[in-house]
Amino acid sequence: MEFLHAMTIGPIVEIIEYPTFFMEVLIGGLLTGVMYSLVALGFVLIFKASGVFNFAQGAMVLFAALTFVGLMEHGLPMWAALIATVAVMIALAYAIERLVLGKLVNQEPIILFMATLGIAFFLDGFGQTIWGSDVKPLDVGIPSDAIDVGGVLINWFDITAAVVAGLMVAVLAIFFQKTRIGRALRAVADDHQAALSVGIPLKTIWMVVWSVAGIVGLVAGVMWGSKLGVQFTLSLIALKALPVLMIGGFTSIPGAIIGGLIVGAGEKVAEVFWGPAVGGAIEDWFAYMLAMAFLVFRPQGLFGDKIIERV
Amino acid sequence: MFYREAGQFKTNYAKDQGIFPILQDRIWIYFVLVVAFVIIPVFGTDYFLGSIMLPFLVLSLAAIGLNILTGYAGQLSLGTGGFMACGAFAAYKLSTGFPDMNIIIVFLLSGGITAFVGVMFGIPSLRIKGFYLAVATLAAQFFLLWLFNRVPWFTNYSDSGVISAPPRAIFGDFFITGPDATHLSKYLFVVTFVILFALAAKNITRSGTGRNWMAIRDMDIAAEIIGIRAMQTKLSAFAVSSFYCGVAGALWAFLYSGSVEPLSFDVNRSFQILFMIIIGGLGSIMGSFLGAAFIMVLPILISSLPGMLGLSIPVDVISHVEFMIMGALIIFFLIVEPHGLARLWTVAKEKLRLWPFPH
Amino acid sequence: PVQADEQYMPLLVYRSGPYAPGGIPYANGLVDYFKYVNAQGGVNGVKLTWEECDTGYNTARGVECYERIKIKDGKKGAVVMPLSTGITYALIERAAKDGIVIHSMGYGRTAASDGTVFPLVFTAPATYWSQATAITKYIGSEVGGMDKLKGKKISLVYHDSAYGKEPINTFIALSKKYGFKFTKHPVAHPGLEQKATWLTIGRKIRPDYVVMWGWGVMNSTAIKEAAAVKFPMDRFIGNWWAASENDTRPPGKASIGYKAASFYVPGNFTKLHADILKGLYGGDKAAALKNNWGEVLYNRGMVNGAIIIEAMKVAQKKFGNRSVNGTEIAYGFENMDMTEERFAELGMKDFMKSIKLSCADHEGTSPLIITQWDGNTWKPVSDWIMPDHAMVRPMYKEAAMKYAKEKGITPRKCM
Amino acid sequence: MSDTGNTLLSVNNIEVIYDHVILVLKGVSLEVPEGGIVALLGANGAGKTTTLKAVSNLLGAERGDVTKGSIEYMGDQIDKLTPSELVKRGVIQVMEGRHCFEHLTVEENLMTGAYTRTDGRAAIEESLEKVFHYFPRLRERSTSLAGYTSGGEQQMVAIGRALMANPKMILLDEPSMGLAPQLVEEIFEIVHRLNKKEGVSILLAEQNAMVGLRYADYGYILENGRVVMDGDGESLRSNEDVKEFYLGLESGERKSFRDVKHYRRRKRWLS
Amino acid sequence: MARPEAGDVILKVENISLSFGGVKALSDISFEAREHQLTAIIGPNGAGKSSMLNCIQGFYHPQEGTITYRGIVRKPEKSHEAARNGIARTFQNIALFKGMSTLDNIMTGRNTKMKSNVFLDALYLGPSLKQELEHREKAEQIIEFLEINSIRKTPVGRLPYGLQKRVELGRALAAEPDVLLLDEPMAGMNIEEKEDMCRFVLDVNEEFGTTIVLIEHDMGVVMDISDHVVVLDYGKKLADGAPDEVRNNQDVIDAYLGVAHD
Ligand SMILES: Nc1ncnc2c1ncn2[C@@H]1O[C@H](COP(=O)(O)OP(=O)(O)OP(=O)(O)O)[C@@H](O)[C@H]1O
Ligand SMILES: Nc1ncnc2c1ncn2[C@@H]1O[C@H](COP(=O)(O)OP(=O)(O)OP(=O)(O)O)[C@@H](O)[C@H]1O
Ligand SMILES: [Mg+2]
Ligand SMILES: [Mg+2]
Repeated sequence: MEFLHAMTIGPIVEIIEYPTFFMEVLIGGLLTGVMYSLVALGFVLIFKASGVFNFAQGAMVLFAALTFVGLMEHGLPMWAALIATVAVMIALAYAIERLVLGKLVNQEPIILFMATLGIAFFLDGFGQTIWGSDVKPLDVGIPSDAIDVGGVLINWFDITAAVVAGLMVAVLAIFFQKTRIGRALRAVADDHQAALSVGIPLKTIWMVVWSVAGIVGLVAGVMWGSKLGVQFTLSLIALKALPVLMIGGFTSIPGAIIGGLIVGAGEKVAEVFWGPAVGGAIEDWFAYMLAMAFLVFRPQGLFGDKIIERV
Repeated sequence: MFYREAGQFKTNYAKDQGIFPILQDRIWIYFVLVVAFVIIPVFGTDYFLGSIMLPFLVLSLAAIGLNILTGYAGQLSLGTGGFMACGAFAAYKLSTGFPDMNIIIVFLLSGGITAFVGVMFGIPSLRIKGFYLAVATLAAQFFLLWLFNRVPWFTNYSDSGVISAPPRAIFGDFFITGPDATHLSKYLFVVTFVILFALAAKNITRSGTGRNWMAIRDMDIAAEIIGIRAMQTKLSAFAVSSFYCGVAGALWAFLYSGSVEPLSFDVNRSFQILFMIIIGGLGSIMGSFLGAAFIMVLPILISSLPGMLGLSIPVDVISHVEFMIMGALIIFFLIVEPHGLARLWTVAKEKLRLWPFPH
Repeated sequence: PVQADEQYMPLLVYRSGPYAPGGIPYANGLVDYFKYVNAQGGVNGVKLTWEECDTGYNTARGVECYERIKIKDGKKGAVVMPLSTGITYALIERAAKDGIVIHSMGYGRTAASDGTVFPLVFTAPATYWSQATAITKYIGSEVGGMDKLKGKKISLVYHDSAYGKEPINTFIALSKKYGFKFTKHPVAHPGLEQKATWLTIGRKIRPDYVVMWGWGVMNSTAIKEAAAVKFPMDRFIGNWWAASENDTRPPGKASIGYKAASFYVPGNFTKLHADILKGLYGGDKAAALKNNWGEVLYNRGMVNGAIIIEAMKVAQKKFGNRSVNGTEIAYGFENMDMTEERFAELGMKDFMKSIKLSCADHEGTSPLIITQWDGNTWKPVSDWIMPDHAMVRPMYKEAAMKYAKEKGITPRKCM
Repeated sequence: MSDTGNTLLSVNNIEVIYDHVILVLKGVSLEVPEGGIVALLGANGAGKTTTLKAVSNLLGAERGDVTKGSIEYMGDQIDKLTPSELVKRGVIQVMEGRHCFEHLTVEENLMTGAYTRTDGRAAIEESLEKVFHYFPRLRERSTSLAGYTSGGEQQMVAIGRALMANPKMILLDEPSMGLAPQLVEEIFEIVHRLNKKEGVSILLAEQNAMVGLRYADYGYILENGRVVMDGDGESLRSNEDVKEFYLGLESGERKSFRDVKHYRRRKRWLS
Repeated sequence: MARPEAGDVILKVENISLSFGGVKALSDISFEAREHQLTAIIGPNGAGKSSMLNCIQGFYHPQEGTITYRGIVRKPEKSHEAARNGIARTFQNIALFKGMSTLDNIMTGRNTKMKSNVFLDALYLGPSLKQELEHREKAEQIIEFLEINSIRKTPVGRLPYGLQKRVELGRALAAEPDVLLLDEPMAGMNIEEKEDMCRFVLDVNEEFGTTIVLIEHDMGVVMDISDHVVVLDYGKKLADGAPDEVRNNQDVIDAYLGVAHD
């Protein structure tokens, strides 16, 4: 009985009774969701442009952030480190194309997925070999104090993240929908061989996409890194991005943001108001369950490309 | 030249339907059996039996389970860890709740319980496909682990949520769990168990059930149109697969680790098993073993190699290099043969068949 | 020519993976101490040799590591430090069978402090349960007496694993005893996201004190999030695994004032530190710092080494100045009496209080201290606090008996 | 060779192996003159597609490899070029089995064909108009996802897409497959017109020998990875074997499919 | 062997309309197919032929109209029901199970006749083995019939197109259907192969009396082997009748055949 109450009426009453607290949780959740979106974006980019589910995205986030702080620790000024890191990510994209993807053209998605796993392994080892496994604090000057808006605490840091993510989504969405390269990218995702046959240079395309994904990874890495310090664990935030992808759809850039908002708000509200009744720490599976519920109604996510079923 | 089926005629379908219709394959299998039951037990050290063979076999079993679901029925899943945990905890509850129950029955029942749970989580697969499904099965992974972590009943209210296997013998004094069980007895039990189950899996996959799975995998719409019931088929794949994973989880907890916390079956385990079947070969029982060897044994080999060679390389360097080599090897093998080690093996056989001619 | 006697130490460490930032300084401290001992001529002439194996803080890998390195070149290790609660749980049975001692210093299975059921496991100088009582005592002293705890609110934020769950039952018992309100908040591995947790704690429950049983990235994230909800740092107390520079540096100035428990005084002020610096690094502080010299977790490795070597020396007194095996070093542990003077002799004056163990008591009665981060270093801010052993000992007994029953072990008799 | 002069494409004795073990082409040579239409005929699995892919360098994507021989286009070795570079040089392949980009609309599909072009938006628009003019059905369906269009519509998209590249040479793989008879005629008319008016050379792999040979200047017959016969369109059409096996004619008359016999004469060139 | 006499109407399509969003794939189509007869559906590309087949088979559910099969009105049901009721089909874009061998593909065609029990299958003994052998026998007959013995164990993905089409036919035949729906079975084949295919189709029809509904663009084939032709044009029915009637219908010539040729 008590349990039922805690699951049903209790949380509702609480929400109504303390609306500011609810708002705080909601806003906090939405802003956290945006942070997830930053990571999810990298996945979407690569999936949309090559049909590859890039398991290495987390590793790329980590690697980019590590390189960035590592260079700063070696005395480079921030802007120089940033440029150098971008260069490194482009070089990485080049290497990945040359050594891995270029040799696996036209393979099934799961094989490419596995190959990106190989990349992830390699990057994890490589990054740590070069930069070590210590925690590296990162401060790029984003203010982290909280401001009080009508009794609701909002963090400057989160707001910055939201703005950054919003900008990136806008730019990338336009790039994909409106430009020639964007169209070519989507073509590649559908059919590697046909794309080759009409003269789309797969190599260049993949280079571009992986570079962009690397740079998006760098942004995500810098944001998360300034939040948590740069360390190995950073690669695990990829797991938080997956339900976002599911809800938004693997192929939709705006979907990554909206999915992030839904996941963030959903999991935080659930954790805060429903979690205590069942012992807490429900946010992880809650995000996935929520995503699954969405998928049952829309198997391609909210904004994902239609799954074409024809005979 | 060495590998020719020419001249081996089958006079009836029953013979042609045999598991290993070709003589060379049969010889190879006898060889494997001799190695498994004679050579390894006689010459294997405790370390080799207990720390290489045991986990290798148990994970192979889990890989077979996942291969049934993903490789044969085409349902990509990342819930393996959760299902293994389910098996482990079910076995723990059963064996502590009914101390007199034979441990083999316990394992089979915990597999059955996991099969049920698997079917529950398989239901969304009727709508959700591909990578979406893979990510959706993570819901099972996280939920199950959370459940075992959160509900103290599953761990008999232990302080830290760790379960540990009670000592059990399969008959008389032949202990396979607990402090009195030797590595050898554990090994013999597991190897028998795994071989029997691999055989069963092979049988299922080459019969009607297996064909239905593969049909759904290769083209689900067409499969339905030719009369295969998608729901039944997918759910049966989830059931059988989870059964295998559940049993593997129970074996892992009881025979290999001896004591586990839910974290032993976290999402990394799920990924690990998935990697095994991809690198080993989707839709191949033998590939499950090869993949398990590759993903589980190889890193150990890489990391103990410097020690064996007497080189003193700092462990962190070894770990990092281990990661890098694993990554590179995965990519290398995929480029050489995207369809896994099992296919590499078949291609090699095909070459042998043509030998000494190149084509 | 007789081959020189050597004492082999299998070392389960982790220098890679998500928890590497914590594992590295510990391992460095431990190994530095061994090197230092060897430089001093070994343990009564017995040189130490060791082999590291990287567990990655992963239980399965840890077990494999243990099996791989427990014996090397025919020499079996006498003692192993699993350095993870999960691995400790998994090794207790194996090591007992192999006759190898487990020294889980400040982690592991608390109930194993009962020497009658776990003859080969040692938890000295203190367990999580003891630590929980000591932290509660500290809070009591902060609020003006244990009786003032009544009606107060204490929340526990914990790593959702065997490790993090260990102190829960103790806290529940404590809350009953002192009448404070206790809430617990699990954080799932690895703990990158804790906003919900901290909104609940900081904005809803608003406890008087928060205690944290965290590890790895979870700690710094918690500090950052606590600051974001403006929870006062000086009422936020970590356990000794949430007490290092790794946890306080990434959040920057947000972590100033954060407190944590310890069983030794932080800092690099001891003679031993100086000797290591001189002996191993040629007195170059810069070089040594790169190896985490003097950091909190480095010191933990160092002191762990010291305790083991002390146990070995005690054993040598009885069995002769040679390498010892598991049961012999177990004898050494059980008859250990590391007084403050003894620590001073070892170059660790004012570093730690005494450790004295017995056949039945494998934990000892060492007091703890609360430390605080001032933005640059950790500083002690309390007196030595004796855990409430009277309260936890019966709990050990009960848990150990339950284990013995499950496993069919007959507890041995201790004189 | 027929009327036109220079050799545009020449394939010299190539061998192709799939997966390192399956030998498919066992020494195929052929030539396409500038401004000519050359047909490649042959049964299923003879290696027509493989030959075309070898030329357009798409084999890599199928784990196939040209292990012997050489391929020259306008006098240059082109074995090492990427498909994209080839398209830039004016060689484009229409793949067998449609291969549309399912998630792109029909119009977007067509636009991808213009990827390598650098002659400006207006010129591309013009080509698009031209394609819509050839295939009015595509204009009607221009905004729907290609994945939902019918088989024949997809085939039109595939051909139209290649036209968008403004090619000098098209490798056409079974253009008639799945198309209605009227449309087959139309397509071949279009091909013919491209060839005559715009001087596009065509290498055509076709099962429908009847139409194929009608439009081709020259033909090769491929069996089991070898060229077994070649000649100009007319001479092939009058060859007895070709008549029987590829045109379905028996003593000048088309046999009825209802009366097909249950035994078969061996092909003369195989014996 | 003589062709079986035309029987009763086995399939009756009445006023079917089907649209996808804005696209009207079929509007108000009616026709009948008689038992043991060979009905051909022809029409330009995108006319809705495949959609028609999909409706009959139950993969698409028409918005309006009814389809009566053996006197029973088909309800919108799961697509696997049709196969169990004796309707089998092949697909325009080959839909074989690429990872499986020819034999296995044909064996899956028999799934409606088999009972699968995981536990028995795991043992591969007793009833399971017996059933397996029985059906293997049937499958071998089909393999024999279609003359694909040599590729029995080859994974179908590696087969050339024409053989794949043949295997697909084999899979449909394995279900021993009463009605066989063939969607462009001869596309992409040369004359020789078309001849073979025609022979198989006719033999099936003759030997088992199977009713056949066939979509084909090769007019030679259609006119030669079908008893009855239905012509669709952009969703509408243009003509319906015996081959010769249709061939000379001016509308059909304009919309579809173009210049009369054969
Ligand atoms: N990727 C591949 N891997 C292995 N074998 C292949 C591959 N592609 C084609 N083959 C084989 O090569 C041979 C020639 O195939 P190809 O597709 O070139 O024939 P085709 O003449 O175009 O036939 P069709 O008329 O069916 O299109 C066939 O036997 C086929 O099975
Ligand atoms: N699932 C669907 N969604 C949207 N449109 C569809 C769908 N299926 C068919 N169509 C449309 O319906 C029309 C008829 O398609 P259908 O496949 O039946 O044509 P068809 O007569 O078989 O043509 P073809 O001879 O080219 O195969 C086409 O314009 C096609 O784009
Ligand atoms: Mg072809
Ligand atoms: Mg069609």
